[in-house]
Amino acid sequence: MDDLHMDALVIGGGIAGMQSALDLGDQGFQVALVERDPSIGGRMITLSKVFPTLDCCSCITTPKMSAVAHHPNIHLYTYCEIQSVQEHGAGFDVSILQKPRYVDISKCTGCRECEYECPITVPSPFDRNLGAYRAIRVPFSTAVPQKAVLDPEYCLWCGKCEQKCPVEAIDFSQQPETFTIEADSIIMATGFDLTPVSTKKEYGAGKLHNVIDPLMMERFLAPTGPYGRVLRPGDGKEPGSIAYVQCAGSRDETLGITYCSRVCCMYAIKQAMLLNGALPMADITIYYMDIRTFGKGYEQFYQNAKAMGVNFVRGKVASIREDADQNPILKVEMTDTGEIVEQTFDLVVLSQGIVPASHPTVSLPLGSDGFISVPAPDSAPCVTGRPGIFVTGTAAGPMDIVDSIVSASAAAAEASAYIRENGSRLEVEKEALYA
Amino acid sequence: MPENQQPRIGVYICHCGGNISGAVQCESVAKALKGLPNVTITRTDESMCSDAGQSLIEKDIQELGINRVVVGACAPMLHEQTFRGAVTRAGLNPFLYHHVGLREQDSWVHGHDKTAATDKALRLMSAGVAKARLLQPLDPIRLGAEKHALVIGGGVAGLRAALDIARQGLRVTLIEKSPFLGGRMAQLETVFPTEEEARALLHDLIQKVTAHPNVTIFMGAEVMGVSGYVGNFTIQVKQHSRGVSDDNAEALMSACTQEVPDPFNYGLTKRKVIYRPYEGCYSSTPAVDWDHYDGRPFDVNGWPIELKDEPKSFELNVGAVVVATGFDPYTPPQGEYGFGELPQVVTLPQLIRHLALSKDGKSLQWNGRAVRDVALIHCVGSRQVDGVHQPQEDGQVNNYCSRVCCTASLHMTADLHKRYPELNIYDLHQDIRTYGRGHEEYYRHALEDGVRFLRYNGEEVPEVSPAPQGDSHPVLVKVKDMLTYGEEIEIPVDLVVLAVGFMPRDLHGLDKMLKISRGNDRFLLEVHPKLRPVETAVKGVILAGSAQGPMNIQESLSAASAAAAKVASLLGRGKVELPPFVAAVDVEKCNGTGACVEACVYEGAIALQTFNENGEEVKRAVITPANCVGCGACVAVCPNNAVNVQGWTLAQYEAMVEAIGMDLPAMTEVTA
Amino acid sequence: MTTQTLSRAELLKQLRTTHAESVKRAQELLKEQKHMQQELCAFFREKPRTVPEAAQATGIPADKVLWFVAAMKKYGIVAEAGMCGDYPLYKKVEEN
Amino acid sequence: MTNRVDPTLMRDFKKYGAVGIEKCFNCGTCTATCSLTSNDSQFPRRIIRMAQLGLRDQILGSKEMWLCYNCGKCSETCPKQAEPANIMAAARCYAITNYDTLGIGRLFCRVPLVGGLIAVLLAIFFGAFMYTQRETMSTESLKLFNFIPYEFIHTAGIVVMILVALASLLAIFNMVVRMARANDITIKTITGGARMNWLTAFWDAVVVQPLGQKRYREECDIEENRRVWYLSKWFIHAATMWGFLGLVLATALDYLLEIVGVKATGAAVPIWYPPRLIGTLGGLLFTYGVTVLLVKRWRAVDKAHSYSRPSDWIFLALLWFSGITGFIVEIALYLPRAPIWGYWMFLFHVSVSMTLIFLLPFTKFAHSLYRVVALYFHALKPVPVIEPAKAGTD
Repeated sequence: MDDLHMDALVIGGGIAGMQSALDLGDQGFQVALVERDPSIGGRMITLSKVFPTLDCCSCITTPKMSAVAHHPNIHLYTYCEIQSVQEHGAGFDVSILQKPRYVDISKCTGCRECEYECPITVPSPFDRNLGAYRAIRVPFSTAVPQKAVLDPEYCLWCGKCEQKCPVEAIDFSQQPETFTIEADSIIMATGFDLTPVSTKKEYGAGKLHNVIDPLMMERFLAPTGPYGRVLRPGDGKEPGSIAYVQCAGSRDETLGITYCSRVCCMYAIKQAMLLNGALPMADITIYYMDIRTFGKGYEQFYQNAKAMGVNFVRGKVASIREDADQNPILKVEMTDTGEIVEQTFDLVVLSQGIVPASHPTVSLPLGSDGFISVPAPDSAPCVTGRPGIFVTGTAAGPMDIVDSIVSASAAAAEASAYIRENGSRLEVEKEALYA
Repeated sequence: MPENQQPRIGVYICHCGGNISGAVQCESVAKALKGLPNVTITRTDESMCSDAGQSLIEKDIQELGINRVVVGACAPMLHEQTFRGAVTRAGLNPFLYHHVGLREQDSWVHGHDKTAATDKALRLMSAGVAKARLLQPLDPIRLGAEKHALVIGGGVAGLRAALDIARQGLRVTLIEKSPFLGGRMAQLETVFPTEEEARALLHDLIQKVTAHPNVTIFMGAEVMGVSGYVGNFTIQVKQHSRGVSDDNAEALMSACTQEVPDPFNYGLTKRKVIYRPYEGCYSSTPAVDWDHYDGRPFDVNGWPIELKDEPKSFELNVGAVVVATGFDPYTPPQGEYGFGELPQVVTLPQLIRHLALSKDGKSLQWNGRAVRDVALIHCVGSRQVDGVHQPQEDGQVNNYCSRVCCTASLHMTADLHKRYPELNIYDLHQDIRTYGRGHEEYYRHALEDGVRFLRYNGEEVPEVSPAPQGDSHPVLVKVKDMLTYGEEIEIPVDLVVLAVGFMPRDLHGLDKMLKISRGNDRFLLEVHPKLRPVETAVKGVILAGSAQGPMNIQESLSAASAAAAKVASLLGRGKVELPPFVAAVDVEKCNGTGACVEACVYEGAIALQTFNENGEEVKRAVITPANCVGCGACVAVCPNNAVNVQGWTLAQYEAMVEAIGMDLPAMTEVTA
Repeated sequence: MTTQTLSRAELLKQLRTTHAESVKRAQELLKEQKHMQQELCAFFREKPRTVPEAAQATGIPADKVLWFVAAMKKYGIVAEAGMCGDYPLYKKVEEN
Repeated sequence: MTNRVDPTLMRDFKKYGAVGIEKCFNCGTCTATCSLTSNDSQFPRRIIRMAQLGLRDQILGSKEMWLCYNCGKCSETCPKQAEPANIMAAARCYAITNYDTLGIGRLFCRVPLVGGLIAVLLAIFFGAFMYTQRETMSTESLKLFNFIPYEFIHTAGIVVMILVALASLLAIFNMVVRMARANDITIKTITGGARMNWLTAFWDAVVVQPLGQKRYREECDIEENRRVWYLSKWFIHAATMWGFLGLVLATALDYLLEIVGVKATGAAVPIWYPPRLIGTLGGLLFTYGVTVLLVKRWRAVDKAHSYSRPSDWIFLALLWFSGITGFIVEIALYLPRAPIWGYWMFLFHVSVSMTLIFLLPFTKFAHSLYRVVALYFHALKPVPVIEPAKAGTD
């Protein structure tokens, strides 16, 4: 194992966590990056293309993932859960659980022979469960580390993978292991989940076949997606008409989520533009209350989408039901005219918002919105209520990728200053950082 | 060294997640390239820049003895460095790598014609291969870096950047053009979403900055010239005199009678030409407004005292520059929504100052009248539409969203409601964009405070006109309200507030001096919003805050801290590496014509030096790599072809041109 | 370490016992998948067919068919073979 | 028509109990959720919007608020929890106040204490007035009309009816004028315009909707309407209304039989005797309906009943007392021995019922008038001119 004293420990290997780790590593600090999933990349690696530049998402994410993996100062711990965080002097003792992969990653080459051999097909959360992989698999094609992992929930323990593995990397004897990292500072980059719609019965409570969440659409639009093209999940039809329901889970007191999720307008517009390319004949309608394209270049992006023929209708969708062919039917008041319409679509995307991801056991004061509290946003936007612990990205409230990346660098700046001012390293060592 | 062996070229074509493969038949191109001389292997991949893709290249270098690598992918600006890194990891010289921009140069522009796109890809790639054959190992230029950064701008972003750089153990010099620190934030009263006093936060920050031993501050100073490169910039600074000292300031101030409109209050009040913008400002010593001072002496106890600006000029050597020059609020042209014509029309920043100045009073007073009804119009100077709004000087309209005004407006209505509960407020917007954490709460409060929201269509903006004689109010606002089914609504008001947007600032040549560019919106441009969001295309020049685009205080702070992190990574080790793509002279061919020296526009990049050659004094061109930018002006004028830009030699160009023009046998097969 | 002393077979057996519940679930799932694969492969071998056609012929709900077809496509068991109206056609990939 | 904003109306509206009106951000969920709204008559958002901007004439000229049956679905789904159903109820209150030019309606909606007091005083007045005419209280059997002569009650009732009719006509006239103005209907458009479906509209406005509760029954797609019929929302309302009409009909029949000399008022009849049967059934339905309504309001069972303004309580109380006292009298009548309290209860019953009727145009009761008028306007459409089919269509 590595030297288990770190200058900083970053929790979460999404884009924000990776950027914070890279910025700290580039300055010469020793950083541990702890990720719950078997691969880093977070939500961003599952996206298709990103607004407003329409760069393919992996073009931005994979090089950062690679940089993290190869960085001499970054120590990567994937498939690990934080167990506890205890103050220890000026720093913290962080207890971490390494979940068993049942694969020896020092041997695994990521050849995927085991995956091809495994008899059981299971839903892949990377594809929002609409795609499939096997009980033992490399999580996705650009995963870092590019190593197999076995899912004990679905494993038959038949041992076929072990026989097939050319490098004898399968290790059924692995057990969960706990280890401790001493860190001078912690950066929380724990990310987000989608706002749940299971309680929104007007929108079918997640039970309608052709009503999907936006991350599913990201997968359909990605070239590596489950179908390799855009099809609706109910019956595999190529949709000819697609609707976006904005604020499906944000700004809605009936769901208890009153805030704006900040990203939904832009991702809906982006997906509409990408759909326009993928399905040139499709009609795309976005139902909204306010279009919030506030960032740099975003308003022009919105205007371009309008010019491309994406239909924008003001009105919050009141209800969605489905007809006998499982086509979703929306009911909405078009508030510009007052007209009440019922419109049938092939596919409906609920523009669900952002709620905080379930947190590891780091006890931190939370805001009334459930995200980690930032007591002084207008003087220290990355500083939490607990000294030495910083927050970045969507762990501190809804944020798009651009803002997350800037905030990640800012958190790195805060953390590095904190390490210099309070860290346990000797003065000499601190100077040596820059030697 | 494998570089000296026969070239063994590895060619890789990236699908770029469909961006390239959507238009280019990557596999066919790869197949066709396989037949070219020296090409050992060709491969395609979904995403070459991913870890798996990079590993593929590394493996080929190690296992197949590849010693030249060509990747066809996105623009070199994005991932050339990524692949150089991969090549280095495999033990190869990073400059034995060539990057072909198949996305920007081909698939994105020829998406409609797949055959032609494939043909072009093949030509571009074979040109890359032709160049790769002639690649030679190069060494980056390694230079010492000043562990000292310059921050330009003393607003909240500049202050924060300076503090954070200083906290990383680097020296910082902060220069501010005005004689006082604080920038736009000092003009605010409270800030959203915490409702803290803006100045209390600001002064806390100023206190930390001024107290930090690593920080030096020059107020009343501006940049006059920039030379050098990352790690070693030389900055010429001119600092104006303050004009007064703590000893004589009070006497001079009371003797001063000349008054000018106070820009701190957006012209709502007047101030003397010896001034402090507000009580408690930093520095507390007043300063003379040299731009407006008429030069007449002051009468102090019977003695005439004449003040003179005696600017000091000096040079700073810094390793990096942070540009935190901020923004200007948009000033509506005469007549836009009655601005400048009707006395009842003000901008939001003006109203903020007005409220700050009129602390007491039961009712809001404006223009000598109690205000009962207020209309607030959003998107003034933002989200403008061609043909509807008056263009700026460059002929463009401000088609961007200014991001801050929605919440700032509703922050204002909350304040107005709190102070004057009887006030009727009408909010005319296109979309309410309270996007940030805690911002939607302002919208909720505004609704609950009884603010009436009306929604106009960007192409049919509200009309502000004087009310007809005998009307109850002086001004009439008419709007086609989309929330009332497009009916025209008439609002009689006493005051119209224009929520003006952010304007990019005229930097008086600073951007030119630093060679940084502006985007379509005229704000300073970053390299890439996600890969390098606070860096400019000029290495070592970094952006912080609203010089880059509209931002609120919180976002400016984040951007400033991010800038500090970049400066720390750049200068922390005290050395920088520059790319080796600079001119190199072949002394064998040079006969000292000096044409190259004449053609060079970069100071100290090329010079003639006298050598003793076989007892004969000869002049030969000599390059100072650190000052050369590799523009190639010298290459073009040299009669002997004695100069070349390393990594982009004439021979390489010729090989590329030839390859592009050639019809490969495989080409017809591929594109048929 | 105790595990080292166990033979490979013993280790797997032990794992099957400790995970008895999930193994049972997985076995049922596998059975269902085998059945599904058999039926769908047979159907797609005849000629290229769409997902709704397969659903109708096999009585498996269309969304489930689509999910499994996507999986089979990923592992090279079926492949797309053009479109029929708005629906892609799938055919069985014949092994050599 | 210019629409000039009036900032006072929203504040005014809040006094009628529109608690959430300022919260509304006009997303349109309420309107799209409502199963009764249509493109010819949009609500609740239209009403809310008019109130927010202070477009008084448009509100008072709107028929939409009367098409709402207060099912509460809009309030349940409102993303801002602005209580649109309640705002609609407030709008009706506001309209009742404004259509009544006598200013009495205003008291019930705006100064409920005074309103309530008026109701009580009026009941006392009627009671005292009739008590002055009292005769004997027979103890062997309950001879109500020997206690207070029915002629006197009839005459008093008729006077009350005439007064009520006059006040109602005046209010309806007000409403019609405003509605005509807001909808651009003039004498000319009526006489010179397209032929209108006067009779069908009348049928729809009087019989199909109010009596048949067609839309409430069939279109209000709410949870409660899917319950067993006797608990469904529409049935409770219908029971109250049918019960009330039954009671009125029974009284009228009784009077008619007296006039034509078939049966003297007060003469004992068996239970199956038509007027009595109608009266008993009506009373049962009525008491059931009103009691359930009271319980719902008391428990605030759903969004539609979570906000009760005093005028709701005054109206329900008047209904309930008149219903329940009638029943008690009925019971007293069939007790083996005539109880003395039966007479007092009878007096109470007559006074409360008279108060209820007398206050019809001023209390929430007025909705029964305005809804019919609004429904009429809503149903009124030009009769399509059927042109003889041309040969060979394109």
